[in-house]
Amino acid sequence: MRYYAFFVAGWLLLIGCLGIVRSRNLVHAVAALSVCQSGTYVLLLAVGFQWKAVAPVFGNTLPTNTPVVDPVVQAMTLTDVVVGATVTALLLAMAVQIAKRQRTVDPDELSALEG
Amino acid sequence: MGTFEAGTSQLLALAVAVPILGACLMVAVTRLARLVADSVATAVAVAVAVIDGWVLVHTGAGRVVLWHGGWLPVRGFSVGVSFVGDQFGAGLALLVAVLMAAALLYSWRYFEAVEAHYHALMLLFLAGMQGFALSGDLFDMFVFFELMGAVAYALTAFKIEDASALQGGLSFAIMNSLGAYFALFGVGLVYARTGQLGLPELNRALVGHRPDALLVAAFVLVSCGFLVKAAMVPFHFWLADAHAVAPSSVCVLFSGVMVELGLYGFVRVYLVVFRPVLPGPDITRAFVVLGAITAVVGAVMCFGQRHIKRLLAYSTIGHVGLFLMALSVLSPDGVGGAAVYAVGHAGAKGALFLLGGILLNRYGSVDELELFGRGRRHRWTGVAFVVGALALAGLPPFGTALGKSMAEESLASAGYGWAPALFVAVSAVTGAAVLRAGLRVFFGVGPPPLGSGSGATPGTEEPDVEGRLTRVPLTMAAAIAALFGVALVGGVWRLVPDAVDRGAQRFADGTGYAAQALAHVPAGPTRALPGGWWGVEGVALSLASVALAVVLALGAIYLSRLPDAVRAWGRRLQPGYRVLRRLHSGHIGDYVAWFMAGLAGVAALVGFPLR
Amino acid sequence: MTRRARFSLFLAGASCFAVLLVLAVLGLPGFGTTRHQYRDHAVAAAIGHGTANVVSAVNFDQRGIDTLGEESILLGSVVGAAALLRPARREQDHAPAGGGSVLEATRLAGYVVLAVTLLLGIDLIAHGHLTPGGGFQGGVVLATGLHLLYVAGRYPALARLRPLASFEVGEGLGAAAFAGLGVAGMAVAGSFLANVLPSGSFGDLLSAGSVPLLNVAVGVEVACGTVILLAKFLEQAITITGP
Amino acid sequence: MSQAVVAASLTFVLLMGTAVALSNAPERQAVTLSVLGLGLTVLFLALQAPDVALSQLGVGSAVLPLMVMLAVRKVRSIR
Repeated sequence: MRYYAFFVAGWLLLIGCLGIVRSRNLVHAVAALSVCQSGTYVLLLAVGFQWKAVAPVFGNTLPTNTPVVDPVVQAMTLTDVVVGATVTALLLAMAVQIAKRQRTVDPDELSALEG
Repeated sequence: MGTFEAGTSQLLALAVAVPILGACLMVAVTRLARLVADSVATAVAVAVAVIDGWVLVHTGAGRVVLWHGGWLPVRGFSVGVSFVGDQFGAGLALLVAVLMAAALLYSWRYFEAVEAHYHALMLLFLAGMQGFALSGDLFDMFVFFELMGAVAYALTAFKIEDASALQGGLSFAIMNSLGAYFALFGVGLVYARTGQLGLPELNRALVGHRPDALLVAAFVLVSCGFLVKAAMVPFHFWLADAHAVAPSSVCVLFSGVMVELGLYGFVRVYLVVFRPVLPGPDITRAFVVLGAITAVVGAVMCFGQRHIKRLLAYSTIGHVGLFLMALSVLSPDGVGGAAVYAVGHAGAKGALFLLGGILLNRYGSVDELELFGRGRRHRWTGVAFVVGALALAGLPPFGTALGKSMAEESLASAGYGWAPALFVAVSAVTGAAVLRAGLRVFFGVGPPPLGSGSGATPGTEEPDVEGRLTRVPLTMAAAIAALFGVALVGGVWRLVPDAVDRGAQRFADGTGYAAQALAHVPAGPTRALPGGWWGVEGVALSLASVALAVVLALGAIYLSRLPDAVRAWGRRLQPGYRVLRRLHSGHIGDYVAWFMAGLAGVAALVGFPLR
Repeated sequence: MTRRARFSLFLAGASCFAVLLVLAVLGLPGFGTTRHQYRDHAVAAAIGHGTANVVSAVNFDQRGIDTLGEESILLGSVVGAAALLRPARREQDHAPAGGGSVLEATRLAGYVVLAVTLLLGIDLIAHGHLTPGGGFQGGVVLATGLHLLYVAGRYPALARLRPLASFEVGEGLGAAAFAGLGVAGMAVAGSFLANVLPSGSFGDLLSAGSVPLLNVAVGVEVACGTVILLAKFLEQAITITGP
Repeated sequence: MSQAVVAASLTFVLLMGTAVALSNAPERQAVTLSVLGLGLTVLFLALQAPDVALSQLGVGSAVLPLMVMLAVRKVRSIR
């Protein structure tokens, strides 16, 4: 348990890359890229976690000296989630247009760029 | 800190906020008249240039530091984010703004733009590059890295009728996003160890720290993320695909500054954060080797192209390899040489891309073989193209030549005696490729080439403008002239290399960076470096590479008339070249596989000497 | 490269890199430990400014420049995706006729859920500085809620309720408001993105200075941007046909 | 208890991430991606990050899979 979360994060990062390498469909490659990115979410939140601490949201009842988990990594992850979502949208838009121009989204068959 | 200085520091925020507000205006006011969109966007770029220039002038006392939101550091720590404008950061930001103004001027009125979307994207691109150059926070650098990435992907694929533009955009987007995520992973590792994100705080946290696997991994992840943008071999594959297909005005920024920003980020983070931990000589060795490989691959691939924009893109890879070599010396003269070289290169390469764009918009093609002799009527465009090619090869008094000789000198004195020869060869080969294309297209020199023999990508591409251009508009000519000015400025105005030399000393001083950002400690004095101006040896080497470029270009044009012995020697090189070319497959899976291999390679180069 | 060569190259690189990663992870301070230096400062700073949701305090007050960058990425991606998904020269955009056949019950459920999600979205934005949520989360909920109309089988109704031009205006204005508040901080307190409004009393709706305003700005931008994105993808999937 | 929840959701995310990355059936992509999004949401809740969990719920298990679904649909209609 001491390192498990970090290993999961690293695994997601690498397995996402493998997904892109093996992919036969650009839409799938984009999804695999978002798996890579979820590795960064897991890493950041795992870094900021603390056992027996609560969420860093005091509301108006929680005493302000209660131990909370790290809010900074959560803010970073939030930014990361937004960035990931919007960039993925952009990538999907390109994949759709590629499908229209080349009638395929299989990287093995795309041939507009060589050499 | 006096009020005046505080006022100047706020300008750093405006360098980012003004273009963002401009972009919002472009989006919010739909159906903006074209003339208004053009003039507002150009005015914003000029305003940002003025801001950066003002900051640059006021870096005399060291660095202009801004803590956003007024979160000033207390006892060496702040919860806020800093922007630190030193001569290098502000200077690079200024170069970005000037190039952006030239690019917007070039696309003035003629460029086919969907409403004001193009302008909004360009201004956000400007904001992203400004933020990345000025930021003093690791996570904030990631955010601006992604900002310049996201809009750059959209700009690359902007011509949706063009299959290669879309595919190039997608490869670019996947590789750069992957780089960004790996960099963020590295940021997470550093944060876990130190609990800090600010570059100055990290510097202090890591002083006296022992190098271990965690820090090596973090350094490798962050560097490789940034080096993807800098197109280091083997992370470079996306560059040619993207630069060749993006609109010409966008290429000016891609080749001139975006790629260089990747290098800048890498060196900045090393110098401020990781230098206290990872010993300099090992890093120098690792990245001089990487830079040399990149330079050779870029030059060889460049020479084999017939698609003119693709050819220019590979020449960028070659030059960026040289920049990395010079930067890796980590001494002020190496860093300064790289900077002068990069400014000259940005101007020359930008002008060449725009001249290529004029060809594209006139003939609907950028194919060297197809356009053979067809540019004869446009004598001035042709002359400009040839001059640009020679500038790229290092013709004095262009800044490329001065920067190159400074870089060569620093590498030679750091014990890399072979480096000057490599510099001469790479700049000559890339210059020769451009020169060959220019002579063929604009002057019809040599026998008409036989098409399709080489198997390289032909230069068919959708034009940037609606309808064909019949003459060169004044705005386009002005943009090109401005870029030639940028190429010249480093070599003819002594103030520039001198200021760069002093800036390089500040840039290399990570401890001073932290002290000034966190505790207002004024920067130490800088001294004038010897050899920051034209010397006999430098001029001789520059002229040698220009002469070599001319010989190579003519040799390639008159290949059939060369003696058999030379041609046989050339044929022996063919198989090697063919293998290299086949590796540039346009396949995203290949690119990711190479990325992973490169990551392992860099990790080995950095990690093993520490054992 | 062949698939096999590509796979082997990847595997060789990845396994070497994985070794480094494992060594690196073993040097981490372990999962769930108590030492978080930045956290301690950030929590104190948030309480000082009367912001009960510390994540909002970090996002909008302490590290507001990150969020400005993030909102610019959103703006750029939406504008970029919209530009990339424009109908190409030879394509036609034709709206489908009629409302399609959907069960009355489904339609009713769609409308009910729509009302609930809209309320939820507004609530998330308004209390972003107090409870979990904020401009981004609320904005996404608002935009998705609007698209429940599609589930309810009313693409034409959705198209009517969704004049894209005004959403573009909203998106631009939302992003501009964020940057504008930053500049206002510069004008009033002499520092970009400074929190210039009174902090109020901890835990109240009107507290945390300008954080609620920034939340609203982000909420408007995100809602409008997400609507535009989804609209463009729906257009591609439904109404645009090739030559 | 919380240990078990964290461990279980981590394992679930690991498995679903692997499934998304390695599955070769584009039609099911939207569904598996959405399930991964839900898994991450639960994990973020377990890691005491409700703000992030809410975003992830909206983005990762609704908006993103919807866009993937629409993209897959468009691509298939072309081929």
